[in-house]
Amino acid sequence: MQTHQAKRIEIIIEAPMQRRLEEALTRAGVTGYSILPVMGGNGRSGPWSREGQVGRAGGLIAVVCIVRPDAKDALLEAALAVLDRHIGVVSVADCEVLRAERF
Amino acid sequence: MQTHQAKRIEIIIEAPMQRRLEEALTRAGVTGYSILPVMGGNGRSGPWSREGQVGRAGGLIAVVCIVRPDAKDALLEAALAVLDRHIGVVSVADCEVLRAERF
Amino acid sequence: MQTHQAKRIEIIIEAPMQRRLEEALTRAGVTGYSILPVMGGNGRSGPWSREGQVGRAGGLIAVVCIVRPDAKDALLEAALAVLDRHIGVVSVADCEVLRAERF
Amino acid sequence: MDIFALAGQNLISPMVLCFALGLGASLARSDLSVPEAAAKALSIYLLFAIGFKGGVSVNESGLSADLAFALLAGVALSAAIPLVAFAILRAISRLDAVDAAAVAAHYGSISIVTFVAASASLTALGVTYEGYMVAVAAAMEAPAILTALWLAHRGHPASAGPAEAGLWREILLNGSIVLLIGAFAIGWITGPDGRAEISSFIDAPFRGVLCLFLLDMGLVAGRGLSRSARLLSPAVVAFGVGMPLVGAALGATTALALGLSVGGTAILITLAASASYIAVPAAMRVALPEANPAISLTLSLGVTFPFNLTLGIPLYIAAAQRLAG
Amino acid sequence: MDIFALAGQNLISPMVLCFALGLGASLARSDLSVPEAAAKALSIYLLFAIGFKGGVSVNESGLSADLAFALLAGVALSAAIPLVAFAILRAISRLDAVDAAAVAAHYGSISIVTFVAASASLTALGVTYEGYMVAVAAAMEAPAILTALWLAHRGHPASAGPAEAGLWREILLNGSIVLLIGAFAIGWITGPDGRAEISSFIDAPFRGVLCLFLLDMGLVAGRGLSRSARLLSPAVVAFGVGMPLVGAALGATTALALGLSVGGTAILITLAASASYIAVPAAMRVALPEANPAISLTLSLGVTFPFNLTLGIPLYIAAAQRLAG
Amino acid sequence: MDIFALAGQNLISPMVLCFALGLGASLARSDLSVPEAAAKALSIYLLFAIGFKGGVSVNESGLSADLAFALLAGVALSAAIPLVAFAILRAISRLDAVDAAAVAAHYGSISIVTFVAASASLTALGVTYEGYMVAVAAAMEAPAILTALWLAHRGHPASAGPAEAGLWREILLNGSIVLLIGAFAIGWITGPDGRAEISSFIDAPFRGVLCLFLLDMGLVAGRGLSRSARLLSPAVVAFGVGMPLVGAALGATTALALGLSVGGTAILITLAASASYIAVPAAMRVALPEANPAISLTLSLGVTFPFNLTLGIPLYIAAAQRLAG
Ligand SMILES: Nc1ncnc2c1ncn2[C@@H]1O[C@H](COP(=O)(O)O)[C@@H](O)[C@H]1O
Ligand SMILES: Nc1ncnc2c1ncn2[C@@H]1O[C@H](COP(=O)(O)O)[C@@H](O)[C@H]1O
Ligand SMILES: Nc1ncnc2c1ncn2[C@@H]1O[C@H](COP(=O)(O)O)[C@@H](O)[C@H]1O
Ligand code: NA
Ligand code: NA
Ligand code: NA
Repeated sequence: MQTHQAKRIEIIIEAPMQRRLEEALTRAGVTGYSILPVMGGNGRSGPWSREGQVGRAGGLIAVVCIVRPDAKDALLEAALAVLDRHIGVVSVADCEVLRAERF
Repeated sequence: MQTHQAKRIEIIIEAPMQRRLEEALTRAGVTGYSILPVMGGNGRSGPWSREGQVGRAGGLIAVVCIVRPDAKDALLEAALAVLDRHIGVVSVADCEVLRAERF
Repeated sequence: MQTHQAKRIEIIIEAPMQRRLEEALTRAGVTGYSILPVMGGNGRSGPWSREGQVGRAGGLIAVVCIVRPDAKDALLEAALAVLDRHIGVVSVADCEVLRAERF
Repeated sequence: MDIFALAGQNLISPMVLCFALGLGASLARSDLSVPEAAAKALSIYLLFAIGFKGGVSVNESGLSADLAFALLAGVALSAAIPLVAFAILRAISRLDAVDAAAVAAHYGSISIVTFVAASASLTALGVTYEGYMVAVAAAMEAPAILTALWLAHRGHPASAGPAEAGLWREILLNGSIVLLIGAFAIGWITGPDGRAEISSFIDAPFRGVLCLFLLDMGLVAGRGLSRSARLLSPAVVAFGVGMPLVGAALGATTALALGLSVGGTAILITLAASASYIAVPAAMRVALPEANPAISLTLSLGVTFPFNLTLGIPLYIAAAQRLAG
Repeated sequence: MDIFALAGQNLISPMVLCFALGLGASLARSDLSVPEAAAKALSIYLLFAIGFKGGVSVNESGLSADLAFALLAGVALSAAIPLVAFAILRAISRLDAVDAAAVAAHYGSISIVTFVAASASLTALGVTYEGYMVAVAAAMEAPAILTALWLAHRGHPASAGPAEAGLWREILLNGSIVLLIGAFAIGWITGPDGRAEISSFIDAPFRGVLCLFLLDMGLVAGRGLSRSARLLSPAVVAFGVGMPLVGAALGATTALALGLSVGGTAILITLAASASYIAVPAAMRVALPEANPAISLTLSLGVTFPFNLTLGIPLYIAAAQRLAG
Repeated sequence: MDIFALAGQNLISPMVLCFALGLGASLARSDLSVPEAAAKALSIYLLFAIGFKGGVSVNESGLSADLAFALLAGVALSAAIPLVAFAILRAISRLDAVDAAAVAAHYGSISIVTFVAASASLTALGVTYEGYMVAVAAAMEAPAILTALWLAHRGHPASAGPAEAGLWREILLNGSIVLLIGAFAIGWITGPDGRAEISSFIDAPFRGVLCLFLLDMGLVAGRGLSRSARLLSPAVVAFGVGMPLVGAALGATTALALGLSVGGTAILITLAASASYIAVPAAMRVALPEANPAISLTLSLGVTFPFNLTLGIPLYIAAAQRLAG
């Protein structure tokens, strides 16, 4: 099975910042990402949950981005500029991908 | 803490292909996987979101599979056969698991 | 881009055990985690799906925890104590994080 | 109306047909499905409406010692039925002590939708029942769990350790009990005025909402059956049909002793005959994880619930008319 | 009422305005949105209600050979329209065979919401239609897919391999067909009694629910347009407005041949003129993944649906009144 | 009716009791919960219904310059209240400038559910209000945010940089404003005919839906309180009860100046007294991330909202009857 080195970047960020992050990623030349819902969590600012919530504040989303290793830094810089003063967690892990022509 | 080497395989695939992927994984002898919802994303075919959608087309799911290293190739082949002409991203990362007897 | 070593721990556990896991993580000194919904899956106990379900039984959640490497063991022990006789999968992967002061 | 007419008419009611549609659709592997959030919303509506109406009717009829006796009797029934169920299962099936205890817990506890369906059938027949039966239903949810844990621990000491405090809070304050009792209290406090205020929400669409919920239950039951029917031996399936009748007999005896009305008798029989599929499964996952959840759930939702919905309820109403009429 | 009055009145009906609100909100990039689960719940409600009412009306009017003829005619229409649509698209646009086939499948199949909106307009005018048109609608969902796969395979052999068995089960048992036909059967079996039982659920709030659903459709259509309008060439957009009229003409001819009532004629014209945006897109993703889904969906939901909702339906009703009146 | 009777009756209304049930359930740590999608659907329903009804009533009464004056006055109120709130908070509490500004934004803006609850109380009393108050409510959502950002920037320059263009679009086109204004416009355009068409959807179940939504708000408020009550000093809690009264006084003065009816006066007082818990929190997360969201939200939803729901609204209605009666 032919695989290629890549990076899996996971950005957990406040839902109200979603549009800004998406715009920043696009500007940074990221070709693809997927957004997963987060239903709750805990951190220094205390526990939270989406149950019964109507507004977007008080919720996070998880943005997963698989990129070529050389695209990593541009992406992280873009993400960091959006996160800035905001709550959020960014992690980067090595991975391998199939069908590398899609990245 | 006793841990064992394993592979974490993440398959992001179109929702209408879910049944076919599940069947293929089962045929390939995969003993367990979990399916996470994806609420939106962006790629070469443009941005999308599940909001307000009624049909399954126009949505992706994320299938997470933790397997023993030696089961990796069979799984990837099965996944690739289903993905084939379809949209989707497959990534493989090293991980360690507790309770290896469960895999 | 300045990054730091960390561990990404993913605990897939039965939804009715959520509260107990959260309490155990907090007791173990974990400073942050996020909970993602899982919509279905398959394992030795057969396939399942959340569709149309009213009760919490018969559903899993995925708890993602990014921790400093030295916090890993305490977390895993806490998780294992809760998992014990229960269904669930724990995986640990290496990752790097930005903004390490937040962990 | 005689029992066959009642049963026949019941079989072609929109409620039963909606359940059948869901069941058929998922057995045929259609992708028809009700979103989880919508199913939960429907169940919140049904719990709220049935609880509220019960409270209003207690407000109207006034309260007496009857309520206290009925509550006690309900608790006793719920705690006792698992003993019978466990004994039967161990005698006729090969389930081990833990699985048998888990199944027994489901049958001692109750199914609110079965209650709601019986209530709808009674309303259609113009039969009323004691409003406090809603409170009795809530009181019957939990005791069976206690008995079952004791049974499992007896049979297999390692399996059910000392129940932690958190478990009891969780069981007693589970969402459906709290909503049912809370809505009952609100109905009781606000009375007919309150009902008039929200009647076009809780009365008018009630049966239609129930139909959609039964459609969803059919879908879930069918999915369970096609995945897990092979786990159910013939003896276990026989239990799924016979146990409701045993429960019904115990319920009928209790109702007679309490001197309930025809409607109240039918409801208590139905409660005793019904098997939980929401509260108990969650409690079992926490307290008795060794039990295979697919067995009890498939039995409760895939065998006993359809039996009660189609044949059981008309039978229980007919029996109540004989016994208390 | 003449057609201009009808169209004018339609344009300022709550239904159309709700769609316009959704469309405007998403084109202006408001974050207004209906949760996915709520949108699905609304669509389940609409399918159930429209299917059920159709069944009840068949129960009342009795069944004749007409149903069989109408079903056959619907199947034939659905299978034939993609041929016309494909030919037109290949002649006037630059879409390749695969994309053209995918678009053609959408136009041969039907949109249930367009049906529901036409039905609501007819009801408001006091015009009834044959209850079995619901079954005809269900029958028209799938045949177009078959034709389109054949077209794609002819034009581009590699693209659409031999359709696997699973695909057919999936298409024929897709949720909306099963629910529509199932609710139709339930309405048929339970008849006016069943309707009386759940009328305050399926009749009273029907139009309001439709309004909210149209709001959601407007939001989704607007999002599609702002993301993918650039994919639609002027020729393709012209197709999106012209093809409904072609379909309508074919539908009208068929309705005349069948001898349908004014209402039935209006419904069949509407079905033929409408384009799928739920069932067909999912089938195309599985069977024709090379087709760009954004083209067919944006065209169907962003161009043809609003056209039908605003101008088409009044036009089709007026035509039916002329032809069958 | 005198104010004590009004308040007493209000306390035992299904609405208030439902909120209390939710609050009690989550303080007792029950797992009762309303799914997020269902809560959003309920709120869409309420916004649509209240907006639509307001529009219909403007259609009936005709439009005058009053609307423009009321809109301007609403904008001014919303922009001015944060100044007062900020000054009070800085004087009596230890909140820093950023947190105080964030809290002030919530109190300058409005809570639609409080508006809806006041409207339901007025309807129950047979008091009508100017339909355009719905538009005034929408107009009052955003200005407070502007003032608060200016206050924060003054107090702590680094915190609130120059607001980007995107932020303003986001605030002005946020879902609840768009839906409220859109439904208002639809009601205005379609008038009593439109209302007749969908009345059994937007009128009949209105209060019941409101009850379920309040149940959910109670659950969310209780969860917030049990997690974050420790963040609220006694001074801050006092602000949560006192500030609505200050806002109410400002609202009452403005209403007198505008010459509103009794109902309109009660509504404007309520709007001024209410604190946002949906639109403003999201805007604050984007524009003022240094502010602790738990403080403003717990105060707004856990202290001020229950105060307004239980005691505030009857008080505001009584005051309106005195002032404008
Ligand atoms: N170490 C972590 N791993 C995963 N998620 C985290 C972590 N830290 C914080 N989060 C998420 O981010 C939210 C806010 O974190 P905090 O800023 O620490 O309050 C938490 O509620 C979690 O959902
Ligand atoms: N590199 C990526 N990382 C994560 N998700 C991706 C990536 N590329 C594509 N996707 C997901 O797959 C969908 C389709 O991708 P594409 O085929 O590039 O249009 C996108 O909308 C994303 O949800
Ligand atoms: N290897 C795995 N990778 C991901 N999820 C798993 C795995 N094994 C089990 N699961 C999840 O855990 C559930 C129960 O597993 P089991 O105990 O094997 O029946 C499955 O239905 C999956 O959702
Ligand atoms: Na029982
Ligand atoms: Na068509
Ligand atoms: Na205010």
